[in-house]
Amino acid sequence: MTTAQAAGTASPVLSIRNLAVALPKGGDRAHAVRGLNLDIGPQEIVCIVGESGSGKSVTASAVMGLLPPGTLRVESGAIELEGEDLIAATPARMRELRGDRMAMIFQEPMTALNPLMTVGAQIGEAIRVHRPGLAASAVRERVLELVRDVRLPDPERMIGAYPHQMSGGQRQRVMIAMALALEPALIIADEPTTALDITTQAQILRLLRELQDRHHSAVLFITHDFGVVHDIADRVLVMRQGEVVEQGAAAEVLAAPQHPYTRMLLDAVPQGEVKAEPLAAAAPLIEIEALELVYGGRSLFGGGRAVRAVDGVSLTLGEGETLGVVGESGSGKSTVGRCLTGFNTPTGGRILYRGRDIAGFRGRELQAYRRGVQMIFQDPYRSLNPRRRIRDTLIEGPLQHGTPRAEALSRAAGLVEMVGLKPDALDRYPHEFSGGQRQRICIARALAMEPEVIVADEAVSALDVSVQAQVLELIDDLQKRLGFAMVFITHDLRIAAAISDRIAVMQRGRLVEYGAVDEVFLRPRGDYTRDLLAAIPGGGFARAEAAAG
Amino acid sequence: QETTTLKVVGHAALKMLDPITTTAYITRNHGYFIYDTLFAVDANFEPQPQMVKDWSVSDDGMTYTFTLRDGLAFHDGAPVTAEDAVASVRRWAARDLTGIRMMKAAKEFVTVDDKTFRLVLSEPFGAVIDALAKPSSLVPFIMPKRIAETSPTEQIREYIGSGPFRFVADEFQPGVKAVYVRNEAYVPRDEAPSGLAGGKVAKVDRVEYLSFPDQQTAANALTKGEVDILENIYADTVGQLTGVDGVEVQKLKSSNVPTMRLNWLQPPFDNVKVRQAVLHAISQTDFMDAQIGDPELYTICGAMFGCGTPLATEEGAVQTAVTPDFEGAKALLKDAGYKGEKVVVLHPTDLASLSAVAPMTVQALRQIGMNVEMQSMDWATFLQRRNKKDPVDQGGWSVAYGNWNMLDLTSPLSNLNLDTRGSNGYVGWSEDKTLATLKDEFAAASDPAEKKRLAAAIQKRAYELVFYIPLGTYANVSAHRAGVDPLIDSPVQVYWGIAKH
Amino acid sequence: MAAMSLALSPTARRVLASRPVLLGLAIVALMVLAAILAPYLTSFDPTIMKPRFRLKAPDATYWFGTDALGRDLFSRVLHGGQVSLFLGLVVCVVAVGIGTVLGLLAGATRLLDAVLMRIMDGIMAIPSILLAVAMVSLFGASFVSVVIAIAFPDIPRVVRLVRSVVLSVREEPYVEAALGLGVPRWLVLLRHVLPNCVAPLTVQATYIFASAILVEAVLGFLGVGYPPDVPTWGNILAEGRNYFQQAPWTIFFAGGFLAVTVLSVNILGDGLRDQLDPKLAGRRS
Amino acid sequence: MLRLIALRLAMSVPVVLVVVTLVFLLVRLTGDPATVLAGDLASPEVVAAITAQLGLDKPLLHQYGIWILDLLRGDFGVSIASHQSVIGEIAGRLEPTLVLAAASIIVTVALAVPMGVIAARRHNSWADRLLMLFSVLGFSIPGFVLAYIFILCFSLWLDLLPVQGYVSPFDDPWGSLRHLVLPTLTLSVFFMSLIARVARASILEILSEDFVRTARAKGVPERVILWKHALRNAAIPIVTVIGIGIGMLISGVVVTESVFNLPGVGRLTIDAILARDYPVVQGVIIFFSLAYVSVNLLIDIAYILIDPRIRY
Ligand SMILES: Nc1ncnc2c1ncn2[C@@H]1O[C@H](COP(=O)(O)OP(=O)(O)OP(=O)(O)O)[C@@H](O)[C@H]1O
Ligand SMILES: Nc1ncnc2c1ncn2[C@@H]1O[C@H](COP(=O)(O)OP(=O)(O)OP(=O)(O)O)[C@@H](O)[C@H]1O
Ligand SMILES: [Mg+2]
Ligand SMILES: [Mg+2]
Repeated sequence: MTTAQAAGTASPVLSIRNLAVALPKGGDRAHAVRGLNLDIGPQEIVCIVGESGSGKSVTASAVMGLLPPGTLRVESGAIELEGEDLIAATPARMRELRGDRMAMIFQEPMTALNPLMTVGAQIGEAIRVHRPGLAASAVRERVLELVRDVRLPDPERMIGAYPHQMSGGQRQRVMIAMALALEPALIIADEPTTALDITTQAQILRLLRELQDRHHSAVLFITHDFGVVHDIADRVLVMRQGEVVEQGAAAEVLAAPQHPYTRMLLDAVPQGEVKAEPLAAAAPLIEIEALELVYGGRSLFGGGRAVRAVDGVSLTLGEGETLGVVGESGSGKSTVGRCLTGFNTPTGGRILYRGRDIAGFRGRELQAYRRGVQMIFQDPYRSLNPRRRIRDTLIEGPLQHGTPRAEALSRAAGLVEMVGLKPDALDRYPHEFSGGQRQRICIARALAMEPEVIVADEAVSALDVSVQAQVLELIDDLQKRLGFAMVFITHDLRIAAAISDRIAVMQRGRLVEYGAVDEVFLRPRGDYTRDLLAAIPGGGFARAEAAAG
Repeated sequence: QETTTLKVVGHAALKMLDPITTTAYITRNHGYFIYDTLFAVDANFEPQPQMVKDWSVSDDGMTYTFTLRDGLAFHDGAPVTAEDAVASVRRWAARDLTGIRMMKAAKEFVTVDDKTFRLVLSEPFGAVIDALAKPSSLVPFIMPKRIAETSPTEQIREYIGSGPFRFVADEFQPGVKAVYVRNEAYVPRDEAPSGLAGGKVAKVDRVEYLSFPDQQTAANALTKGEVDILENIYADTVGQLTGVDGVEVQKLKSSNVPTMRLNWLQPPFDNVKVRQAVLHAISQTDFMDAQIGDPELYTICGAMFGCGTPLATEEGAVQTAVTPDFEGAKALLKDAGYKGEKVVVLHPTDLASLSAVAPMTVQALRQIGMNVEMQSMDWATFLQRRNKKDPVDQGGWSVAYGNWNMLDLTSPLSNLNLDTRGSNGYVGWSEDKTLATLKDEFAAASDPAEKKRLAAAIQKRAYELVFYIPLGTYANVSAHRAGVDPLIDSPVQVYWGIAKH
Repeated sequence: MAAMSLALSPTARRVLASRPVLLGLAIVALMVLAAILAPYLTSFDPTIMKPRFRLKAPDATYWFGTDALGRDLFSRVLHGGQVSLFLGLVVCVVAVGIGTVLGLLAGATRLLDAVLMRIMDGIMAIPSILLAVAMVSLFGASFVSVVIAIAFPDIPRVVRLVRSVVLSVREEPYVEAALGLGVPRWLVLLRHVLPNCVAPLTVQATYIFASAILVEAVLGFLGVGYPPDVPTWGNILAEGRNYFQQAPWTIFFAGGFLAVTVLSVNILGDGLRDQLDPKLAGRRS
Repeated sequence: MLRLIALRLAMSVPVVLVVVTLVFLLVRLTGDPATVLAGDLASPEVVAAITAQLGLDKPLLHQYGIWILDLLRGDFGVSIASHQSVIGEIAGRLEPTLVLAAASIIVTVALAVPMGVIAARRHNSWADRLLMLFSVLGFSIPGFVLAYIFILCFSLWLDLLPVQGYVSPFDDPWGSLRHLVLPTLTLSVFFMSLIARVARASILEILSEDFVRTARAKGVPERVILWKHALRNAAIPIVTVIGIGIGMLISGVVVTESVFNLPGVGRLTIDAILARDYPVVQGVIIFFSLAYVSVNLLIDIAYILIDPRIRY
């Protein structure tokens, strides 16, 4: 099967034929990637999408020649960069090509930069390595130019900054500048925006597109977000289990997916429809009044570094109601949740539970409150003790609150079933589950306490779209059956819209907009909310608005 | 002309410089560098005048008159006067047992003129000259009066004597190095050196008296010629250094006697029969083999006043048999009604010269069926523990040790092991009226034959009651580079008369 | 296979499959065996002195020769293993035990943390040998005092280690989750935090074990070690050092046993670290 | 930076106080130096007199109070044995210890870090195993045994170096060097194994970091990755272990000074402990704890220089 040449007559920058990468024994499957064919022409952006573990990153590493030695190896197939066979190339030749003719942008801007080198030095390094003859001043000039190119503010100062002094978005720009340094023919971007909040993500995508136009690079873009595909891809490749299940022009695939798997993925994308049922007037369960939390500043020597994480936030949560809290990273969403669950003690304002200030709770009352307010954590893997079986995790809470062991066990069994897992799950350890399954276990753990309120902090952010959809459905279903109230913290506005009765939008610790979900999303009053909505990849609420209108 | 420097490794670390406030042998050796004495014992342990030119004793033996030699001067240039001598002897006599006895017998101790002083006794005391010639801890060294007037419990701060070497205070590093230079003004006696007596001629310009924390290193340093003399080497090292090119091993006149003391205050050793059982269970040969090894270096000898000394006798000794009399010991134990009371043996661990005696004792006592516990500790703790009179379960002890230069045992008066004062006396707290009387008689006696007879009686009694058990006598050994004269034949290692070629 | 996987966690299985770990374990086991069986393997009492047979070179009767007191060195070295290995073990248990408790406390309570860590800093500020010498001087040389003297300076290091683990783990979501379930703090500490300390502590323990044996030897060298009549490798070395040029066997065998043991325990520790540290383990080729 | 130093010094006050108290208790409980001072053959009266004269018959708390007050006035007291001022005695013994420690640290770091780097680079190769075996071996032999072996080989057999002693580098640099070689080697071998192993482990860890992958993706040669990216990032644990090592070095110094007869502080302390010369013990340990505090301060400063993220 040959790929259609979207860019017409020009010979492809990258051409992969029948690539197979073997996994070591005992891996998920025999091959990380099998039978992969791909051509990217100049100036073309090709997206690879697919669920987690489908082989996207392995493909990219294979091209770069950066497969972990000894673990993964190219079993067969051919990779050609501008006509040059990369598989046969010597390590020295690969090193010459890397950074010069092909470059890679990594997913994690936080860890992909050397923390001890200034970003200027890191951008310049690629140039110095490949153009050893270039004068230092020329390198500096080029670095400055690149920094300007990726729109980093104050380039002169920026090149002397260390990674930790920059925001995630800025770091990702540095990565891009690094990749562009020598105007490579091919840029591979492996989920370059997954870790960023949506406004930043939108900026980065725009920038990438723009730069690619100017530098004529071919781009291989890996993502699992169809919104992103919609925004930038010329062509798209859908992978599953190491194999390509569908590829074609982006518009075509999005509009008329052929393969059932593609269809399933597309269906799972939250469409941004607001919750259907109208908001019933519920009795207030928890009232947050002028909540304020300042981190730091109290320590003996650490004066002057206080962070005002939450600043005068007032919210109400009615019985059985779902409150969505949205806002960009660092806006204080989690902190609000942590105050609610009692992990953090507010430095100002108060939280009323059924009209009574929780700050005054002691002993039994506190126990009862804690039991009634349960948290589902962002990272399902890390919120389960890896050394304990699921059963022990599920019965720990009830036992603590005096439930007899037999009853706790039977309840655990029921819950496991309720969240859609098999009973044998009880005997297994967390690492023996997939991410989605682990998230279900966390939900079960919270439910085991029969709480009145569940605080879900980014409960589905770590999951890929298909799993995300399942978990959201489950939560919705359980809430209907059990009637708990929920605070749902997320930065994904589409998800918030789908699940919430009310929405609170936060920015820099403050509450900037608060109201019923349809009001906030369909008729946003604040600029910030409007920005957020506009930044949603894939056109945001276009369809939703159409539906509502 | 080049200065000749003799590098001597002392047998211990020299830190305390006042030879009167401590009985440490290293401080005594330091004293012999810089101080002179009124009398000194010769190679045959006979007292000879040293700083004293003439002396006389009245016919009744109650008045001693001494005249100092001419030309004696302290290192600060001041001449040595009778006043200095009297003050120095007084300070010494406040600390030394023999001295205390002598001063108790004295009525008057005064200067007559610049060079002459007089001692008048109120009761007979036959050992005046022996006391003034006392060669070992504590030695009546002569210092300037102003220094000798320091309280006898307080250390002196200025180290000035009239001896053949001067102390270089600036170069003193406590525990590391002391430096002495030749005292050009010293006027030696005309006689040839013999023991600690005779002409003390400093033949090198400078002596560096060093301390090495590790004997093995000292031996290696001598082998490589980095030092000239090792004052004292352990028996272990003798084998290593014998036959090494450029090194000569020298068996010294000076010898040591390890001793065993039993605690008389606590069971089971408050019972004389049990003490006798221990005496029978001991074989000096075993102890010497274990501690010294080389039969060339040790002598089996039961003399409580030192083998080869004027008062030496074998009277009453049992432990000199080659094999111990375990049967006799067991019989004695049975006789004594020993009921398995615990015996605590104190074991000093950081003193190589005593390392084997405690394990050896334990082995012997277990042989005769005693219930023995060995407790190990460093030397400082050992010294403190040894002072405890409590029962063994409350931090007390049953068996302890000492290691004596033979010089300190030679007289029944200076031999601390024969202390008869019970719980007020020397550790072990032995008490016996008969022996005390015998000692008094000895102190009063001046006729050598009479002294010898009394000494034998004392030893016999002491063995009967088991005051202490000498565990054998071993020669001290030193080693030096081939180009250096051997140490002179003296019971204390001294460094006059040694030239470096 | 199923039974196997029930009995051993995957980590344990991986650890046991590693060659350095196996090698280290094997040698240590051999040493332990030799020490335990010492009474049956030797024909002489290790403490009986026969001064007349001192410093005999190794021969058919005295396999490792005799020392300066005429004691059989083969017997002493083997019996010495009993004491030295046991000492290492006890020091290890004491230091790790006390250190873990204190470390947990320090990591869990802010106030105690400040006080405890200052004290630990204080102890760390004193060179451990000096501390050990002072302690043996204080309590006299006995098994207990030597154990205390060697273990005591190790405690702060364990405390620091445990505390750092606690500090990093106590922010872990699963710890917070347990607290959120209303599980009391101390129970969370034991149930959820402590197990995280096991891997680093295992490595630290091998290190303490090895160094305890060495420190004991050094104390012997300084004359304040274990009671010298009791054979330990340290004592044999310390006593033999004055003869090592004339009678090398006095230190050769004890030194060899000690070195091989410490070596294998260290190899074991390094192996464990490589295996227990997921980042390093992932790099196995 | 100044703030850091001030902060550190403030924090060291309780540390020193803890040390001081601990040492006081330890030393005073071991009892009285009078018996040692008077000597083996002293009669009991003399011992009692000396005890009284040293003020050791007073209650412990009283003695503690006096001593703390003296300390606050900067008076460390006078050695019971030698009657020299404690400060003077420590000062007189400082040079050999400092010179030896400095030489050992330099030699160790200069050898151990490259060893660790090479072992990490050739992870699981023979070179790695050999280097690690060697470094563990250094850890397995008691220091004094190693020292004797060195002396036997290099001094007695090969006749290359002196057996013992200290020569000040200010008097005779060449002689000083010759005298330093063996003690330094003895100390370093032990210390080296510690650092090499930590260096290896932390570099291995760094090599699996994402930014190393980034550097590779830029085409940076492995050599540069190793020495520039990895080593610098591994420097914090390495520096930390060097700090710990310096603490342990002091312990090693005690033995080394004994075997090579160097008149240093370590030996002084052991002698003082054994003689119960408590003013010296106390003084010397306060000195050590101050040294410890300053080393830690230096290490903190090193952290700041190495890692721009660390701020105080
Ligand atoms: N170093 C490795 N060792 C063993 N297996 C690996 C390694 N790296 C990847 N794999 C396996 O290869 C397969 C493909 O992984 P890959 O990282 O390409 O997934 P992905 O599509 O990038 O997923 P994600 O969206 O989660 O990043 C997976 O089954 C994974 O477990
Ligand atoms: N323990 C802490 N100490 C100091 N500052 C903190 C702490 N936790 C959070 N902050 C700061 O408080 C602010 C709010 O953090 P919070 O975690 O509530 O944000 P968030 O909205 O949940 O962000 P995200 O979407 O990234 O999870 C941020 O500036 C953060 O840096
Ligand atoms: Mg990936
Ligand atoms: Mg958050």
